[in-house]
Amino acid sequence: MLHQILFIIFGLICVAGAVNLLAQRHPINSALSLVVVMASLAMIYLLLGAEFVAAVQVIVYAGAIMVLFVFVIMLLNAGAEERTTGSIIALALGVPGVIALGALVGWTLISHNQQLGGVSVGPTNFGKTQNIAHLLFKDFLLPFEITSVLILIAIMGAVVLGRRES
Amino acid sequence: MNESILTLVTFLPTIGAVLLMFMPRNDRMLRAVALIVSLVTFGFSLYLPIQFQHGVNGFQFQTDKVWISLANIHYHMGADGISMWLVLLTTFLVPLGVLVSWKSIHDRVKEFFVLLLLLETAMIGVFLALDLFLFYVYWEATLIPMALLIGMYGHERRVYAAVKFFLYTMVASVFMLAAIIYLWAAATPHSFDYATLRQLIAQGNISTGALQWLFLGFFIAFAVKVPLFPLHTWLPDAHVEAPTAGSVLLAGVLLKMGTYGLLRFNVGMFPAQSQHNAAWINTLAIIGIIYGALVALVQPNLKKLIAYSSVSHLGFVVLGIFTFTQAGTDGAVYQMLNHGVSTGALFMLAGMLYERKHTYEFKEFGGLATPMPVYATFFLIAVLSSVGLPLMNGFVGEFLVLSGAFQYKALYGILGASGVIWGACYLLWMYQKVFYGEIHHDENKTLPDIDRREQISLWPVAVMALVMGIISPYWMKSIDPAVSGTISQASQARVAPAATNLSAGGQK
Amino acid sequence: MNPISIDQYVRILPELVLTAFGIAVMMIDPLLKPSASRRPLGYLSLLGTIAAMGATVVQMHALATDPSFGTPGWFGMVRVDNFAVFFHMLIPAISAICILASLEYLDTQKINTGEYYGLILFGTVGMTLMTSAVELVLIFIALEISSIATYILAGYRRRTASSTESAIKYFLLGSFATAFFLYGVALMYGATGSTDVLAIQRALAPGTPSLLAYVATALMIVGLGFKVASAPFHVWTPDVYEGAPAPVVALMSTGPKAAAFAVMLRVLFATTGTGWFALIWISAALSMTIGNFGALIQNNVKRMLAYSSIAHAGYILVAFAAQNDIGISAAIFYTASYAAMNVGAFAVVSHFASGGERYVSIDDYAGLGKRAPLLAFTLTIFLLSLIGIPATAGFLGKYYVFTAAISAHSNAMVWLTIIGVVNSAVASYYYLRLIVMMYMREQTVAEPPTPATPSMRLALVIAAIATIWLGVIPGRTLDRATQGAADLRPKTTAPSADLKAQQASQPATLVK
Amino acid sequence: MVPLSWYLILSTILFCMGVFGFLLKRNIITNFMSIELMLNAVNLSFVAFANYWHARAVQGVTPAGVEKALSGQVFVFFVMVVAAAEAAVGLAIIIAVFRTRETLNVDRVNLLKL
Amino acid sequence: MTDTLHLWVIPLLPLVGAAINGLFGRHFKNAVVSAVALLFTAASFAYALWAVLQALHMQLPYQGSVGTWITAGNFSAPFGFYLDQLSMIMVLVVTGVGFLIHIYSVGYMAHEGGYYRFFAYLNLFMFFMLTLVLANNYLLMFVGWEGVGLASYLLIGFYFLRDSAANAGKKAFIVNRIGDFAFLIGMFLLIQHFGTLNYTGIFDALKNADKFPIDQGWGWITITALCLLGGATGKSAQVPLYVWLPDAMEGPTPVSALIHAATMVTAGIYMIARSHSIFNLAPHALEIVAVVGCLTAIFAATMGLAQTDIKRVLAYSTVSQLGYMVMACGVAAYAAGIFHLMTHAFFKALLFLGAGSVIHAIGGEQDMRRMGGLRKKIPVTFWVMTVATFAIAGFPPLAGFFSKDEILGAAYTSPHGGHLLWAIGVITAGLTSFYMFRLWFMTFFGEYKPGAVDVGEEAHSPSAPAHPAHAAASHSHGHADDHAHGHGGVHESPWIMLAPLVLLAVLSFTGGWVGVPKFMGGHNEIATFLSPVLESPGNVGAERLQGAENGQLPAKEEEHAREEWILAGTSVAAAALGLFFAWFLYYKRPELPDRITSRMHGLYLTVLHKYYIDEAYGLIFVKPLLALSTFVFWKGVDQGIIDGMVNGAGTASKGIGNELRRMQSGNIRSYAAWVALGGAAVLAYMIWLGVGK
Repeated sequence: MLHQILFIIFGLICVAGAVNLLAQRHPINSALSLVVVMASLAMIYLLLGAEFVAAVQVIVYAGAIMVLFVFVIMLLNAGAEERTTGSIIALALGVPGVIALGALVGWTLISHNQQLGGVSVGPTNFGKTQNIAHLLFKDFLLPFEITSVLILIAIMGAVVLGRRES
Repeated sequence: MNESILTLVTFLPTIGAVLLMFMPRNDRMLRAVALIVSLVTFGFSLYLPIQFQHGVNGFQFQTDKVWISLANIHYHMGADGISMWLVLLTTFLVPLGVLVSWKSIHDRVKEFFVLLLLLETAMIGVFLALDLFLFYVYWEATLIPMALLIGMYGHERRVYAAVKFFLYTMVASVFMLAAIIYLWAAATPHSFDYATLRQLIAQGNISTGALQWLFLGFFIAFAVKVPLFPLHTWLPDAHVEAPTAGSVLLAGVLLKMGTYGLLRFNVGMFPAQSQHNAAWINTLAIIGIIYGALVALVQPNLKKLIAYSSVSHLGFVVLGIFTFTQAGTDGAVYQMLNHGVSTGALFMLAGMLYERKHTYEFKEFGGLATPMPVYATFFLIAVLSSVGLPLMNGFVGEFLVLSGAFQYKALYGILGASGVIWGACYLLWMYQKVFYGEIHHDENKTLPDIDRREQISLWPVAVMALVMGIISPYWMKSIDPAVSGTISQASQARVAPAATNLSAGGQK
Repeated sequence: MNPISIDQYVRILPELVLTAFGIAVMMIDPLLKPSASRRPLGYLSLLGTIAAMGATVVQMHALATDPSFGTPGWFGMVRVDNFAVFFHMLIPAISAICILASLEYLDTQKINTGEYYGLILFGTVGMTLMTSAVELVLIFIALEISSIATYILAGYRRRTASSTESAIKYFLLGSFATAFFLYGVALMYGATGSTDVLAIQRALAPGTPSLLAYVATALMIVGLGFKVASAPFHVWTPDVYEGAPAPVVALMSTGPKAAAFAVMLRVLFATTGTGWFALIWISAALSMTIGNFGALIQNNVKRMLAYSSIAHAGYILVAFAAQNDIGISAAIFYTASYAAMNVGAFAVVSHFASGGERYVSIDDYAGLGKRAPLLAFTLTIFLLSLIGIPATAGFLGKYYVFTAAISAHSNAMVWLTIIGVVNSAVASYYYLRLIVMMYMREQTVAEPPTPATPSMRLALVIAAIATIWLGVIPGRTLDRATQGAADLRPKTTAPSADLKAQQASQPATLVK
Repeated sequence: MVPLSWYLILSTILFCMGVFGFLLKRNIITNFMSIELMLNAVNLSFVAFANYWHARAVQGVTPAGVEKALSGQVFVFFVMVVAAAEAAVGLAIIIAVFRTRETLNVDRVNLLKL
Repeated sequence: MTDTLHLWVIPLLPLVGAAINGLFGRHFKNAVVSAVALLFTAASFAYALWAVLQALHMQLPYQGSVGTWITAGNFSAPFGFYLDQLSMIMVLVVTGVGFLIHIYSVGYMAHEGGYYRFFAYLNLFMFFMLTLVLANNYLLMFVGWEGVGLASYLLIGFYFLRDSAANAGKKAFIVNRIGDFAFLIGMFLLIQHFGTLNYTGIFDALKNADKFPIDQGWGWITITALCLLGGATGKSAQVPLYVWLPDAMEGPTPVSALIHAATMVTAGIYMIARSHSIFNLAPHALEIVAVVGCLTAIFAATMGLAQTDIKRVLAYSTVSQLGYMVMACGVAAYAAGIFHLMTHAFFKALLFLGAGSVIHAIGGEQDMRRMGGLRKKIPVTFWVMTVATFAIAGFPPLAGFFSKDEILGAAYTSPHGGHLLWAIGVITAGLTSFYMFRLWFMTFFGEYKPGAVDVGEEAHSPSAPAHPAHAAASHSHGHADDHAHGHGGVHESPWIMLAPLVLLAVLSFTGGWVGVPKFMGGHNEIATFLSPVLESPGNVGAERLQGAENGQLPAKEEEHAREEWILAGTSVAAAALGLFFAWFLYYKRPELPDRITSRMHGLYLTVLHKYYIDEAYGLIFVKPLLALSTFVFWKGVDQGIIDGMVNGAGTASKGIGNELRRMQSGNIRSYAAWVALGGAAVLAYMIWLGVGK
């Protein structure tokens, strides 16, 4: 019961943050709304018992990535967004499309409610860092290692694209 | 030798083309090498009729090697009485094409002859391929060199003509591809082999509805190539714009690929469907005969007139094929050869005139018999051959076709025979426009008559036009059995309607 | 305990080799003068790609000698089977030709940063890994490696508005699509409890899959469809290809696409039970039609080829839709043949574009046949192949695709084939336009073209030979593609394969 | 007990909000943030499913091992890594775009079209 | 079939001559050219004579084959030659008259350009004509049939610089082709029913009366016969295809003599006679043959009345005489037809050659109104022309009398004929006599008046509609100009021209004596000679034809003879009447014709313009056809509909492309919208699919 209440609270905060992200015209506000979303998601992860993920969520997402965003917003001195109407299609086709998409997925999930059952957070080792580490450094060793290449090219890309004009 | 002669004949020109590609840009040498290569090819191709076992039905000189084993694609080549002579026609016309291009092509000479020789390979291959995949490869391969020849060396509207030619044929032949693949998939084990597929269809393993579509798939590809009314409008444009050698080969050989295909594949493989569709096909053929002639009659342009005359003449061939009678189909095959010779000659002659006048418009000519008597004589021979004068080649084919058509259905024979009148009309009109009357343009008074090279290129066709008109049995002895083998199923399929037709045309 | 044997390393040998060379490139780059040409790095990375192909040969050998090699390695992460090996050979080869074509391009465009080659090499790592990965985690990461590398490469001419626009479009939409893919993966995980492709396959095989699996498949199709540029997820392609540097387009229209198709094959055939047939059918028909008709009116060569690549994706999807072994091998083969011709075509474009990519309009190609015969000739071969003229890779690929379609013995596939052949006929028009320009029109560009450098010539000749080779003697390649297809379809689906064979032996019953 | 579908529907809502953001926001950076929102939504699904499957594995319902059932969580980890890398590259690209066009309005980035 | 006679040599000899002259003649002197031409023609004549003499002792018909020409399946046509009484006459007439005309041409063409060409063509003609008459099957006959058409085309268009000549040649060929078309159909019918085109094959089969009864209706035999008639109509210039022959006079005069009078145009009669077995079985066809012949005869004769061009008069006369011959065939009097064919060959050749001599004498003038009084100036020509004129008019005992009388008699008595036919024949005879004597008087009597008539005068230019400026006074460039110089006044032709004239005059005089009918005490040798071939009434075929009711004819022989005398008298009277009117109008009162013509201007013009038949053909067939081809077919269907559709498909494709690429707005958000929408669609489908399961 407590779980449910907490879920509803943080869920609402999530959705509110997302709505605010959409509603705000200035990117910095949007960015901060996103941080809110992420933070409350971290709470939900905790509700699910995924401690490690919750921690990483806060550290990597809210901490690193969003800082980067804010930094770039500052760097480019981005102002409030213009009200241009470059895309009627996005409104006319995209929005109904997304609503349909969401409705369909949602309908599926609801209709599968019985099948899926509930989520219980009991005394399992579900979110234990140790278990995840086991998985990460054994079964998922190769992806983990390969991630280095990913990060390497990300760095290279940032360097190449962001380099000052010579 | 018997095994490899077809490969040799087919790919000698390719070897020559590769050779040319790596030669320095010395135009004289390039021409000479191209001529030698084409002549050597012709020489080797003569091996075929010499070694051919006449009077035997079936393919000879066969070679059958696995090409792409996975899809059971074979390099299967073979010649019967029909294809052998069409190959000969090709190898006979290409050296002439080289000769007539001697001076008229002076820019990008190397590319020209490379394309010409590649075209030769593809054309020969089309007639010899017995694997449908291989056939399609050759079939499409003719397209590019020809389109390039038109587009690169043609006249004012060459690009339009080249693109039109390409698209027309391309669009049509993809349907054939679909049909070929369908047949492949229907065969167990999958196969592209002509004989296998023919048998497959004969066994009745494919539903009638599917067969009808397959028939149409093949038919449309061939009908465009022939070209059968109303799919013919690419032809006048292509011809008018093409360089002389291009026109010669286009009319002489490429159109025959269409009729050859109709005979070999449509009639040969789909006898029942051929019967079933014969009525409208023959109607189109007859419309083509008359329509082509009538339109030719009012052309203000020499080459266009000849082009429309091809529409008319090829109508005879199609008519002959779809009568499924021995005489008609024999005549159609013979007419293919004849048309190659006579229309080839006409295009060569038109080209020579173009070299002198740089136009094909009739109003620029007139009275040329006076300054150019030798030329006029050759032209007359070509015209007469085309008109179908007895003792010239054209007559034999036309007569047999019409006789066959008459046996098939009297009305076809009668309507077709009216083409005889139209042919005379437009060809004589053309001859008169060019050669008779007074000279209205002063520069025409001093036009040089054809020189020795041009004469050398014209003599072979003139002689062939006569020889083929006089000793046709020489050809017929190999064509006859091949034709009877090809149409046997179709003519059997016709037994029932035949009786009614005969009585309709006969006693009443 | 050392669970990681040498065997395991052989399974990722090409990736290791490429990574090593990539690192070497990055290490040497700072040693060169900032303004100096990065040609040496290019040669080094070329060596790297060749070495990667060598590594693939080692894999082939291992595969041939050791039957257990084809089983998943790295704790079920990668599976180097014939299917993967095919792409392991193909993708480094594509990269090699792109590098060859880039050598000259970078000098012409005065780009002096070695990261270019590094990105290509690392990107290649991602692409090759995509083809052998059987775990969605690894697939996702490899996909991202290849994607991010190409995002960056697309914006490599960062001083040009079009190039950066290309990059941002590609990046934003790519990430957008990736999110869909990821959502699909998540739902699939939810439906099956695993992210292992083989496990998913096992989970879905018996009985009817849950509705969740259908939703998951749909979302994954969206993501993968975007990557292979199939309609209606193709919209980004023309803009991105037009703006990106030509050699990069050569790469990204072939390499990542081939890899994405590989992933698509693996993933979709793992979820066969969800019946995506009609979707692929529609997507194939749409792609072919939109691609070809859209290309008809383009005046920019790169954009035209972009539309054409949409169309070609459509042809490959036709093979998918056939849902049989021939279809898979046809799709595999088509990626190879398409790579050969398209890389070549873009290589020519990149040479002829000149400094600042000035000459990319079709009209600029007028008279090229006279000015640069070799360039024009090779481009003609590529274009003919793209049209699908026999004796070229394009024809055989197309033929094989249609064969697969018709072998499926369903009327829907026959119709798809007809749409396909008609489309390929329509397509011939715009390719022909370029040929016409080159050979049948007089020159309009005043500037004489710079002669192609030997490396460019080499690239073109290799691509041309590959194009002809695949068209004339495709036997070996086709065999490999077939083996790959066989490996992709595990024996669990054997009964249905037998059924197909049975049906094939009685065509009469099917076509009636 | 919170029904699993609650988490999933929240995930769906967030995902759709992300998509809306991408479709409707004019600022490129905000667009990019919308994508991050979508990724977060996906992550939520992953974690929820991971929990679900882990519970099933503990019950011994699935053949996959108890440990392997956690792969959803690992996936989230990798998604975050990728998101970070994407952010680095994406923002670099945004900077490059800004340099060439002096705007961050996505509607004005339409040089290439038709 | 051993070919001991080697008949193929007969046609081949002129061909060799033609080949030699054609290929190398350009480099020869005129003398060499003529020597070659004459040599080979003479050799051919001599060989033919030898062969005929040999064959008379052999079993006829004699056949020889030198090989197969066309073969397809069971059908085959050989290069086979055939000699029987009929072809004997034909071959001798052709080679004999041909040879004479060759000789004449040497003189006549002496100053012409293209001398070698002329003789090459002439020899070529001989080759084809001989092939025609010697062939042993219809197909080979068709070779000659078309071949002579070709030669005719070439020779008519000999003065090709003149548009009228070129047009005339073309017209001849094309109109002949129309006939050939019918002939072809006839052959197809024969193939269909007999499987062969060999004479023996067909005629032997036809002897089987059970299998081939007389076709009283309109069965295939009648159709076949009519098709063959169609062929003959073209070649022998019958109604309605006669129009080419008058125009054919554009050719050099010897050509008119040889081809358009003596030999080629009679091919149709030969063919009908050859095919009499078929015609005999088709009474309806025979009736039509008779009607066609009769109509042609009277029609052409009336048109001949008003012509002022000397050659045109002769041309219409030829058409008219050919009508007689066809009429003869139509009443199953084939032998009479052939007889008239032979005598006509003599006197009409003579007339043309004589006319040529006249034209030659006065420098190329062909308009009779500018002649006159030439009797004294060119006496030899005058005398031979006199013989010919009397012969054609049918005065006894000249050749024309006997043959014409034979035909008229047959027309009167034959069951197919009737009195109407006979009456028209007699009227025609009178008309013939009138216009021939008109020619005779205008040319040789009165005063010589060169330049008497304005050339441009509309009413006096009765030429083909296509080229009104010519023909009335066909001043040819090649011909007239060459003659104009060096001929100060009127002069007699050289002996090389006169010698053949004289010979022909003798033949025209005596040629009829081989056919003196029985009632005149003769033996009608020619009919007897031909009787084994031609089953004329009284023979087997006729019995079958007539049945029993006519069986009593021989019994009333005496009455019959009296009747025949009356008939002969009538026709002579008609001729005399013609002579009288001609004398009165053109000798006695030469101003009267003008008055009459101006009184009956419309009628006169109609006759002068040949009833406007050419114009009608032009208006009804040619012009609409050309317009149809140009505007409906070429510009309409070809360029409009078909190309319009093709180009339209192209434009439409581009239009579709244009619409499709509007998807590509360049806006990222729109692109995302497409992706989202597509995603929704995919999702919807998949869920539908999933729910459905």
